[in-house]
Amino acid sequence: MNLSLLIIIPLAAAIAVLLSRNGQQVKWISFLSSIAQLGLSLFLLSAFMSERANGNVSQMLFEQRYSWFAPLNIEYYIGVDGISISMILLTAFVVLAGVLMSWNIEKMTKEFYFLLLLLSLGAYGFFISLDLFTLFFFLEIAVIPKYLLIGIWGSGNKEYSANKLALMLMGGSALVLVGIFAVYFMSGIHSFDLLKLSEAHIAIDVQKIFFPMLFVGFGVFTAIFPFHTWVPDGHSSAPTAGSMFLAGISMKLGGYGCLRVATYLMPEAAKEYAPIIIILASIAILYGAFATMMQKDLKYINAYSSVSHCGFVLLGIGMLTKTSIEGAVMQMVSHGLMTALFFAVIGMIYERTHTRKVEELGGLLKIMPFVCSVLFIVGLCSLGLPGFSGFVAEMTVFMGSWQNPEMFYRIATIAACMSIVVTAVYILRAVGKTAMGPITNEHFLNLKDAAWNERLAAIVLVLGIVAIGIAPFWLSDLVSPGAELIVNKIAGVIIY
Amino acid sequence: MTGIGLTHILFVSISLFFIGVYGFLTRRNMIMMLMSIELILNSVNLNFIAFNKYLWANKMDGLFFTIFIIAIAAAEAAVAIAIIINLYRSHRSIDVEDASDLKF
Amino acid sequence: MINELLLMKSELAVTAVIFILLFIKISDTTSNETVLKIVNALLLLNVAFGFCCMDTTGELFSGMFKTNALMSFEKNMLNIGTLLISLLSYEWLRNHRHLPEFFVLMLSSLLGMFFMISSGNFLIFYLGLELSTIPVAALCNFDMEKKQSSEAAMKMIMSSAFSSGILLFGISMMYGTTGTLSFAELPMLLTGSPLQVFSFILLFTGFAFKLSVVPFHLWTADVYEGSPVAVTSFLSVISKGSIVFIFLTTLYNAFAPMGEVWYNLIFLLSVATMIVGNLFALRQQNMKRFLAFSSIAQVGFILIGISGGGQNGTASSVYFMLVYIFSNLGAFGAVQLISSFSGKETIDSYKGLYQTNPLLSWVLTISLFSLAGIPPTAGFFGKFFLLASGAEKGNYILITIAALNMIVSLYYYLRVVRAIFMEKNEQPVAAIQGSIYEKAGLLICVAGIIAVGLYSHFYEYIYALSAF
Amino acid sequence: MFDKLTLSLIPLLPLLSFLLLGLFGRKVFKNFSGIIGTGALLASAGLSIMTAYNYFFVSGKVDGVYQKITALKISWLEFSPGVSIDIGILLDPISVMMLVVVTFVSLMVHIYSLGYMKGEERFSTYYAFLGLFTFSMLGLVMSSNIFQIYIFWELVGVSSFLLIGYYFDKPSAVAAAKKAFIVTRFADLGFLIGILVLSFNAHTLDFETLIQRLTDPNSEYMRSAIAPAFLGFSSLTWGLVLVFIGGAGKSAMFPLHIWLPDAMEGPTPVSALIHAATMVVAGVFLVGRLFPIFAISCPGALELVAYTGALSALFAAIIACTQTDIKRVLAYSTMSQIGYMMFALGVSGYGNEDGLGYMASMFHLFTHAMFKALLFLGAGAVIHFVHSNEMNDMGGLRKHMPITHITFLIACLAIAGVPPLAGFFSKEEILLAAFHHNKLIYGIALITSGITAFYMFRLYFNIFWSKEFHSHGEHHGEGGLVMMLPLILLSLGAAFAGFIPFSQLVTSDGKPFETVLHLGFSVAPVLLGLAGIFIALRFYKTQNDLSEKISSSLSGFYKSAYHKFYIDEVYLFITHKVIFNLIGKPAAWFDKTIVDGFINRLGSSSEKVSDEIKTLQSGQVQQYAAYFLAGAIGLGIIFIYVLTLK
Repeated sequence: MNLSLLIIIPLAAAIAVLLSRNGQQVKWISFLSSIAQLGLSLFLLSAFMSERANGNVSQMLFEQRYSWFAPLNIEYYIGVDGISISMILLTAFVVLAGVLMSWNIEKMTKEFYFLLLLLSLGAYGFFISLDLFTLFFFLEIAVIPKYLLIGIWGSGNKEYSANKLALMLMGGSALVLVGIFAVYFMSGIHSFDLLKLSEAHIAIDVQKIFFPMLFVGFGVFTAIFPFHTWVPDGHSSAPTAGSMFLAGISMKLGGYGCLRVATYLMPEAAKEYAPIIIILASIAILYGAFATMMQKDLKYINAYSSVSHCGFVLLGIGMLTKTSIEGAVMQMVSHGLMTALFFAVIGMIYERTHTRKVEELGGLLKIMPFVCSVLFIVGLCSLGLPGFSGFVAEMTVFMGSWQNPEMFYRIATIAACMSIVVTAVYILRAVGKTAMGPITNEHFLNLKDAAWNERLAAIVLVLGIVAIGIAPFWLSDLVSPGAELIVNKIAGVIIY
Repeated sequence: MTGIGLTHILFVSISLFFIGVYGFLTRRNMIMMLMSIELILNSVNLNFIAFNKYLWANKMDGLFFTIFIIAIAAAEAAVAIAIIINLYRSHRSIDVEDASDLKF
Repeated sequence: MINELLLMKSELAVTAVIFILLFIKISDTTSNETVLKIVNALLLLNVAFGFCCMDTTGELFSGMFKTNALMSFEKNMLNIGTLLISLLSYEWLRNHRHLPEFFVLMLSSLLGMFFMISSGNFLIFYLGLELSTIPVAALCNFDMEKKQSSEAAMKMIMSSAFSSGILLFGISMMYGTTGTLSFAELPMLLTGSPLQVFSFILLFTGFAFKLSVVPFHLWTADVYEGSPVAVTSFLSVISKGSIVFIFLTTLYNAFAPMGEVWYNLIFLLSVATMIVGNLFALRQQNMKRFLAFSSIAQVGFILIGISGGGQNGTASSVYFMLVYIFSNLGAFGAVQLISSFSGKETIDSYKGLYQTNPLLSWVLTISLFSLAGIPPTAGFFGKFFLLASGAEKGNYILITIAALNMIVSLYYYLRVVRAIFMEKNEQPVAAIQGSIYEKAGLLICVAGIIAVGLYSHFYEYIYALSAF
Repeated sequence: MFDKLTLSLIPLLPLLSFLLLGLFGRKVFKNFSGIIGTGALLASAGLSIMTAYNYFFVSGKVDGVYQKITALKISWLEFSPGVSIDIGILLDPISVMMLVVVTFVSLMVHIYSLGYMKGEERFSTYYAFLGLFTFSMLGLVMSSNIFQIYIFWELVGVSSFLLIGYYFDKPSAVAAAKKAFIVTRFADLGFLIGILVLSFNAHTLDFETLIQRLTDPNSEYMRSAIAPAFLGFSSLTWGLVLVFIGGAGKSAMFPLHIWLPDAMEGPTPVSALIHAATMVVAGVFLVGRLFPIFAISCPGALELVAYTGALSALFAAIIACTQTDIKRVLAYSTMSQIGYMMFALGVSGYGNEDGLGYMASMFHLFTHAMFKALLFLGAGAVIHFVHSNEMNDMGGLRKHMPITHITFLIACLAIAGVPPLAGFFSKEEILLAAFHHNKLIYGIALITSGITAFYMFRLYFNIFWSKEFHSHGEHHGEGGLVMMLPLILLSLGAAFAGFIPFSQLVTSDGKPFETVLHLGFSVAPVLLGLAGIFIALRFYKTQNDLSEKISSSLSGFYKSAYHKFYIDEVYLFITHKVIFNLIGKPAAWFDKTIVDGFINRLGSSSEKVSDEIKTLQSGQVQQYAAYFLAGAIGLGIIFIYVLTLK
């Protein structure tokens, strides 16, 4: 299994897109490449599982290592464990759906798909990197396409949103950059190799300074409170596929980074700062949920709910138990699929009705049963209904969080649990008003249900959601060795 | 009195330097500013020669440097004056404050 | 004999080109197009020649002139930059009355830089510096009929004369306290007395002036804005590059004993430079002025790299200059093209550019992203290595400030990108048909921006050279 | 023994029907959807009855004790070693009994709906949802794992949501569906935290292990669980109370009952299935499932159960007397009867005769399912006939709908506790248990039973007697065989279910015991019931103003009962005024102004600074030189000063 294919395929497709002559070619190239990506990641999954079944217990599989910038010990070093594979799968699903959802883009089609592919390249690269430099490289690659996607194809106050997004994310990555340097120099081994660094000892005082930098830096990507404000604006202005990528993939870069880089490399500090992380996460969860309740625009609703849902990721990481970290990863996957689907549905509705205001919508179930059924599914997934991925992930986080017996952790967990009620309130309000009730506008009656590409996109994502929701054990088996490793590292830590 | 020492010369040269600087900062006529620069350069020349004579008499570095400075100052002045003439063509003035369109 | 000549091969080659141009000027019958053809061919030859016998190491004139592989490489970089400028200014030069003089002046300045880079003595250094500065001042005036051009030239010559006065004063003090002008002898004689520190600071301001380090940067924007684009790009890329190179040599070798002083000095000044440069760049409308301030901010980053010291410091700074040549010339090239075809230089007039000139827009965008340090462009790698070099000293405050400044700088680079891609315009710049020269120039820039970063051998090569 | 496949098929058949109808119903099956759904359910019901027979009479009893049999266990999601969600099938008396109840009532509803829902546009969707509900409910009762029960708990919630909101273009239906979901969700929060608490203390999620660990006073788990944890209560108490809150929400106990009356917006067969016979008793089932822990380890929590149940029973009965919408009357009646079941559990002890309340509760659950489903289906037939839910639009229907009339009467008598109908037996056991345990509750129960008889017959007389029925336009009979068959079958159940020897089958510890009917004890409740019926007869058999007189003499009380004691208004106040205005809006405002404002301010202030300092660049070359010089000298001073300080 050659992991580099995950980068090569989008890259080749992106170049092919640039060279192609018309929009039709562009779309099909992107479509085929995203199918290939999905196929490849599924193959990767099976290859990984069979390797593990054959007793290969090394931490990372399918490693590749080439020297790159030898003077600084920078390497192109990639490899995967269960956590990365789950993220890769997520990316592949969202990319395919995103490509399908953009089928009707008329304006600058070529550029649009080029940027989409570039974004997916960044995400894949990020998830497979085991070298901090490579990882950072891919992290930043994924920023600018978002800016352009929002700024060019967006709607509403798009320039402002695009700017805000790009700057805040860059701000995050600037902090990450400093953190990476600190790790590189302070670990005493002058290497960006993640695995080597995890064995090197970084002095606790150093960790105390740079852990927050790394964590907040990555946290910005995953909407850590109070650096979440790019989320609502960015999502609401982005084109459908942009929002899908943004929420489905991009926000996960942050969570993954918090886990794989910040927490893994600086366990002492992670333990030290855990209460703060938990407080921030709980705030994000509840406050995001309450803020969602007040939103009137479907995209804002989903954006704020993303803030709330991503809070679970941070909560899971902050709780530092194996189960909670497992839950955090599951939540990342789950939320990625779910929110991508949600944005896809909102896109479908908006494309037809030309409004996203909840008050202006109503009774669409009668007119577009497919779209609204998907809306129901995604709504139910979002409020954590069993059978869908959201439930599994949230419950794992809760179970993991509850394993910390102190009162503080308990209260935080209960606060987080409370969000399931608030979530129900706003989801039902939005979904109920949109799909059910009387039809609010007569011209809605002439609207058509989803087209083939939209159906396919939705089905792909629903399949993902349901696959986790019905059979979570494969995901948890996939993720848990990685989570265990991190937790073992933390468990070995003595607080001075 | 034991004759003129290094200190005296340095005093002169530094005075010259600051006179030059003062002139450069306050004169509005560009030619005057150029002349102020000459003053600065001359103070440097004085420095070099004085140091060479009093402190490092066995090396000729300072002297050579002075010669080069004089030569280059001439070249500089030539180009500067050419530029000022050109400026005069467009601005009809060689007042430095009139040439301040480019700002902020 | 041959060996000694070989040591000076870059200088000699440039001198040869200058003489050929002088002859052309005298004959004065050839058309501009032909001259440009000849010049570009010569410059290309010059670049090619530069890559022969690169690893010659040695000294001439009892240590006043010295060279090694790194210096040859640096000179080659400047050669490439000059070639690019010549290619990119084709349209502007084609109609210029004093075409040969332009090249004579530019190449003289280049010659001065070569001497400066290779200098082993304050005297040669001073000569090189002046030789590189004075012709540029004349070049600034090359848009003869424009008021701004002569103003820019005046500011350039006045400021640089003043600055070299201060610099010389510093040198004289340094001479007075140590008794030597040779870089090689200096380290042994430095005692760190206050007078020496002060004279060092005066000397430092000379470099700082040429590098446009805050607060010695004030001439930069005005001169950049008023000068023709070709000169601006020469100033901001080639001239700056040469100063960075000699700065590295002097600081690391001649002033090594004063490490602490210059480290702190650079720390202070780089912070000020980044912040002020960025803040000024935020609200610029004129592209040239905008790029001027952005290049000031870039200098702040270069200073960080320099502050690291050692092989890393040299390698990262030189590497960044290589990246910077391509990125900045890419940006200036696009600006040049637009300016010479439509006369528009403001950011507002770039609105809707993508609709009419998609390729040019991409070139400009990629160059700007490279300047901003966004992967996969080379700028990302360049900045990363600069900061890595700086971080080696463990001064994370500096690194953090730098990293945060990158956000501000991204903001204003994105302003241009936004204008190009997102904003609408009733009358966008008309479609531009550049000549083969300009296309080649831009292509080289883009190829450089992509390849220099991703292909790690460039860096590794420079790193190996930096061992000197 | 028990075949895994057979057992799994019981829930899976309805699921299959859901998937088939949900995916292809509209296009492929259309009107056959009903047949498919009903067929699946028929098979499922057959399998359940087989299983029940097998369990109760063939292989369930070992050594005279009904065993808990874990017939299936698949690890679904492992949290940490020992703590995992297993999807399994647990057979014990109550789950087997519930299997029968659920499949039987569901089958009745399926059949009934063939007639009732005929011609609906989303006919197949309706059956799909019924399938989903039945699947979830069956999964719930068969759960072997407390988290599994939570999963299906949520699933029945959502099926209920979907079915209440079936008429989705009616805003009231949508609102009711949302309300039902959100209120129960709120309660589920308690359940979830309860699960967390219990599982943390017991290190397991498996019911059997959980019960075993938390009832053994010597286990280390128990010791940690009963240590005071928070506000002076032990974590065990907290866990159980929280779980009970979940149960109370689903079972519409006071004060979480507000969703139930509104839920009547759904199609009437749905109300019969979900909101009368099956889902709403899930809370009772849950408490029953954890009963050993409640009874043995934490009697305090059981007290809470008892009082909540009793209060709800009385409270709902009073409200039921004042409502005019027949379905709402039935809804409050349901709530009241569930209250009965709850407090029956609450007053029960564990094991043998002490467990009388437990047995009675389950018994009542069983009989109640029969007669309440019957009542709803009957009411459905009536509504189908008159196209209205209001009592005032009805009257004198006995001649027009004879079968409905008879079956409805049987059900009313059953619920009123008139011997020898089913309700009599189960209610007697409950009262007996309460009498032995807590006189106050006994008193409440007694009064409630009288009121029950009154409002049921108020309903009955108002529908079938009172005034003459004036038909408007044509009417289409009672609804044909498909609608009448379930009525008849259920009325048989309502009439004769009381003769099932429940104490031989369903007991708290699995050991059968004998119950005897104390005739003397029965006199009071029966008389009270008859009195209720008589009063109703006086008031409502013919049109007269007696009832109005009474209500006006009790005006204040009547009015507040009519307005359901303003509980809804309180909730409305809390949600809208407090949560929306005091939390939601400030949160949104804070986000926009403070958090986002800060970020924006950062941007605008740097622009401002940039504008402020532009005068540095004055365009005067001499000023530049001055700055230059100042810079040089300044740096010189700084560095020399620093050096000399050293």
